[in-house]
Amino acid sequence: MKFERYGIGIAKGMALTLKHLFRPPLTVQYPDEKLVVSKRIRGNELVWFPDRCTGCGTCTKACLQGNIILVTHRGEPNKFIVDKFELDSGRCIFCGLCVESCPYDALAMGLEYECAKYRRGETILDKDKLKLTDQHQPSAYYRPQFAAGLPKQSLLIYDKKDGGQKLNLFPLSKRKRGPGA
Amino acid sequence: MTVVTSGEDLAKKIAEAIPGSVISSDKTSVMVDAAKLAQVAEFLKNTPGLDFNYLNFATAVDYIDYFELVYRLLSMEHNHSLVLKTRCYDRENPTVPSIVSLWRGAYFQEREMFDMFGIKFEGHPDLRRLLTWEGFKGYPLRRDYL
Amino acid sequence: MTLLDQFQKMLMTAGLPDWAAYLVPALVGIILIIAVSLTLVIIFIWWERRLLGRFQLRLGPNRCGPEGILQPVATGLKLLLKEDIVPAKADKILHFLAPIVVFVPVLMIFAVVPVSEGAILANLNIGIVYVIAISSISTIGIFMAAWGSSNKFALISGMRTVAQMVSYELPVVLSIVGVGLVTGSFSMLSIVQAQSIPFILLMPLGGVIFFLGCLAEMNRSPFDLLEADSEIVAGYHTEYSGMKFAMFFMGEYGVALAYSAVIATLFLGGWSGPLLPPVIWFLIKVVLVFSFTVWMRATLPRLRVDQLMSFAWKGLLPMAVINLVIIAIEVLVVPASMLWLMVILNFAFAAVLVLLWSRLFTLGGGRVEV
Amino acid sequence: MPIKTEPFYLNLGPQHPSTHGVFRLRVELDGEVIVNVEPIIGYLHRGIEKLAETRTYTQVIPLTDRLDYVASMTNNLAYCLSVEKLAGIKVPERAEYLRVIFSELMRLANHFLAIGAFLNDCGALATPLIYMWREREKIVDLCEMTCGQRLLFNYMRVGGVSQDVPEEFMPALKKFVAEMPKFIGEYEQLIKQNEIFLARTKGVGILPKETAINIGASGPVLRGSGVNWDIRKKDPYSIYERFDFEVPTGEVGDCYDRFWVRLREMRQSVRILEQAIVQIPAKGPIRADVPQFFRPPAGEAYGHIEAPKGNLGFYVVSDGSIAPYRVHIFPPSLINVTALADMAIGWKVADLIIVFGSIDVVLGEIDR
Repeated sequence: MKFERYGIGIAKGMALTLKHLFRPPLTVQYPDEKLVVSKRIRGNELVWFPDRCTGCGTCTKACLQGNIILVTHRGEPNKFIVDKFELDSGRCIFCGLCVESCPYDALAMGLEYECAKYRRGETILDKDKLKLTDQHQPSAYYRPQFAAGLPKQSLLIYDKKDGGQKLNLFPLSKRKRGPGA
Repeated sequence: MTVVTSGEDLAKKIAEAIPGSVISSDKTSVMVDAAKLAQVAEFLKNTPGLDFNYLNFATAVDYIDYFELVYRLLSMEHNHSLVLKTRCYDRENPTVPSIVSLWRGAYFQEREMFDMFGIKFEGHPDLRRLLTWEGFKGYPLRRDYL
Repeated sequence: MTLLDQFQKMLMTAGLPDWAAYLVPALVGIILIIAVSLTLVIIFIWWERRLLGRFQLRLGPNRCGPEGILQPVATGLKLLLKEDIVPAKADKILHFLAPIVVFVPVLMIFAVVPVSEGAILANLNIGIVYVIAISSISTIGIFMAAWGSSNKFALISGMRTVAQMVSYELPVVLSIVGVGLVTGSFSMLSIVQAQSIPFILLMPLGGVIFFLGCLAEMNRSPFDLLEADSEIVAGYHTEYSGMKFAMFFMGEYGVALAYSAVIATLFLGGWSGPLLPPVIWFLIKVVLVFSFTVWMRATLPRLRVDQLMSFAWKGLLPMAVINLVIIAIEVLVVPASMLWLMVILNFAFAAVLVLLWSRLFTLGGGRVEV
Repeated sequence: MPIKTEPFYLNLGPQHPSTHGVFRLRVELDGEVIVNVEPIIGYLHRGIEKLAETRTYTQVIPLTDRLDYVASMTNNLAYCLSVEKLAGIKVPERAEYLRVIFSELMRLANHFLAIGAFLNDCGALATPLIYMWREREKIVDLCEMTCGQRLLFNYMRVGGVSQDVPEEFMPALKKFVAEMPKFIGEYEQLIKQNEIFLARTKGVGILPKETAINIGASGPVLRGSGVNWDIRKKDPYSIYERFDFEVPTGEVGDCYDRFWVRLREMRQSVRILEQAIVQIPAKGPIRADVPQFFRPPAGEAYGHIEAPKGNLGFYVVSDGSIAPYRVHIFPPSLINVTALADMAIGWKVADLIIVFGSIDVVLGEIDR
């Protein structure tokens, strides 16, 4: 292999890295800055709507992990009452097949993604934990009716003016410190 | 578009060249005798006009009564393909001739079949377990393995 | 007359005995040099990580202290608290001694680096030769680490190191001889004083050869074969942890800093410069050289070991010899008042030589039949 | 009299910076020259083929995500194609276009990572990797927008795709496709002419054409050796025959050719995307009417696609029940690794790393 180009190729490459020195950084400082996730995010917790659930058990059949436990008893004629609806988010692979299979839209993926737990038992989500609350909101995965109010996903491809990821050129000393700031 | 060669036509050719090797054939595949697999494979690879120079994949299926070995051969020159099958009825000590000397692509795949089904390939240069570890008990992809 | 000499004289006139007048300035100087160079090393580690981060569209460390400048300190503390692991089959003595042998010579280099007029610890008349001699000791340390840790990756790294360091010593020394010819001295002070034009202009080829050689000596990309992390994990310090690793780390950056300072002194005119105080000029030049190496590290892939060797022996060495001969003739022929002629001539010769070599020279061997 | 020497065995992996996962290479060295290489695999074996036998046809799709996790949508596609072939399902027009769009995006994503990691193996300290990562993130963003996750998409379904793309997807894709050629040009500028890179890769790890065919190599490894074989052209699946694109091939079959084939393939992928954006019908069904627990007729089918790494095939056998009788996954990486010894013997340790990097393997696919 000869040095035929007298190092011009090297110079070109170095020019490119120099150009990148003045481009905005790609990374975000996670706990301080947070990107907006997709509206359809398959978040770490599912949302269950008890009033819509008929206890048909399609979700339990659709789950490839066999992860959803559903116990019902017969109440009024032609109606099941759900005694137990439980899933282990530690075993769940968040494929979304249960949400997709539900014929009554009674199950949705959650928006949350910071769901680290200290104990294994805490990963089990029972009826109460799966209910809709202010902190526990459904995402629009396979449920387009929830998409309306959700914020726009921050995309790297958009510029700042399009509401995309916020990028500043020289982010020296302009950062807030501390968690959640 | 890769032309799927008619198994029936090809079966005649194979039967002419190597008598007694073809067991049955249908539109897409040819079933050959396991003992004569290597000869058939060599015939398919080296005959002008067939030129199956590329082994697409090789695998086995456990039908409980027998193992079916499936080879999909391809000719890059003529862009046609063929599914070659053979059956192995012995469950305790299934043995099939190896085709590694013809298509080296079968090297890992035959090792995998040995690993998963326990099929022994005669003439394979280094027949050891591939994905599971040495000393693993049983053959996981057999239907009776739990 | 260096500042230390003046201090010594002052103490003598103040009536101290001779030994004290000699010892006190020496100790003060040594402590000052060690303190300043270690602080600079810490700042340089931060600077490299920060700059590399920016080259790679990242931010780099920005959490500890203002703009993350205390990050190396935090790293050091973490390493200090880590368990010191010695492999069972390691040669315990070599394994223990190696970091010291690597680290101490690095500090010794700073003794002859002039920071400004007279601000030098030891004005040796062979200053630059001393630098080369001292820095070679680190090679032994690296080989000790490689051999002593009884690791195959480390062993490969050690073999590579020795080959690399020994080969690149030659072009480095030869290009220094050129500097010595023009200056008429090997003393760092007089080299700086002789630079009415920076030597990088006066002898561009020599400067480039010296720079490339130094890159190899300080094991920076594209010559960072001895700790090529994608090939041999971490090279000679694979088996090191805790403070021993920290010493290797500091030693590595110390060498980088020292060589940046030497390059700045030899070829960029040292502390000399208009307006700003000399120390600031010196630091600016050192940071510039160091930043350039960081820039190279951010861009370039690594050479293979045989390519590295052939680059030294077939590329740099002959060019350095020819360059030396040319400079020697020029020193004889060109009058001292006409240095600009030498600049033009040397640029022309450099261009011709580089063109010639890019045609003649092949980089490394190919496949070996086994 | 020759000096008595003994071979030096080096164990690269399973934990090694450049083995791209848990891959182990047992290398026999003479000095730094490689005498023999033996790949040892299976550290990531999860038994996906066995697991698939106890899942329904739909439930296998999330499992296929875990094969080639760098470009997981192509795995979904290959599996869905073979099941569709088995059951004779016709896929709606818009879904076909979405499949093509996403598989080309995945090809780009894979090649970004492949080239980036390859350059990282060459020693370019993560810089090219991060530059490539920037573009890859955009693709992953697009996928997240569509199916909610960034790695294991689970997007394709038997008979179409799981859900339609959101309305903001198409503008973002157009923007991405518009600015992509500029970035590919930048990568070329960064590395293509770099003398050190050329010295490291040209002529290194040559895989001759005949050997490449004989071992059944596929993808950029085969095309780098100069064989013009791309399933998208030679055996078009989905709707690839509607697009106009070229199949780049190498000349010698060295590491540089494989790199260069990948880089040119990225340009072709952008071309396909440009055409797909224009041709895609604005509205329409995206999924054929396939029940969730369907029973294809007994039989067998083989569906294969040109995955980013090569020929990815699924051999599905049905016995007419709700679950597949057997799913065989034919991974391109496993077969391409067969060529490693041919390419690396006689070169140095450093070359072994870049030869391995130029094959571009993913261990999830090799071990299954």
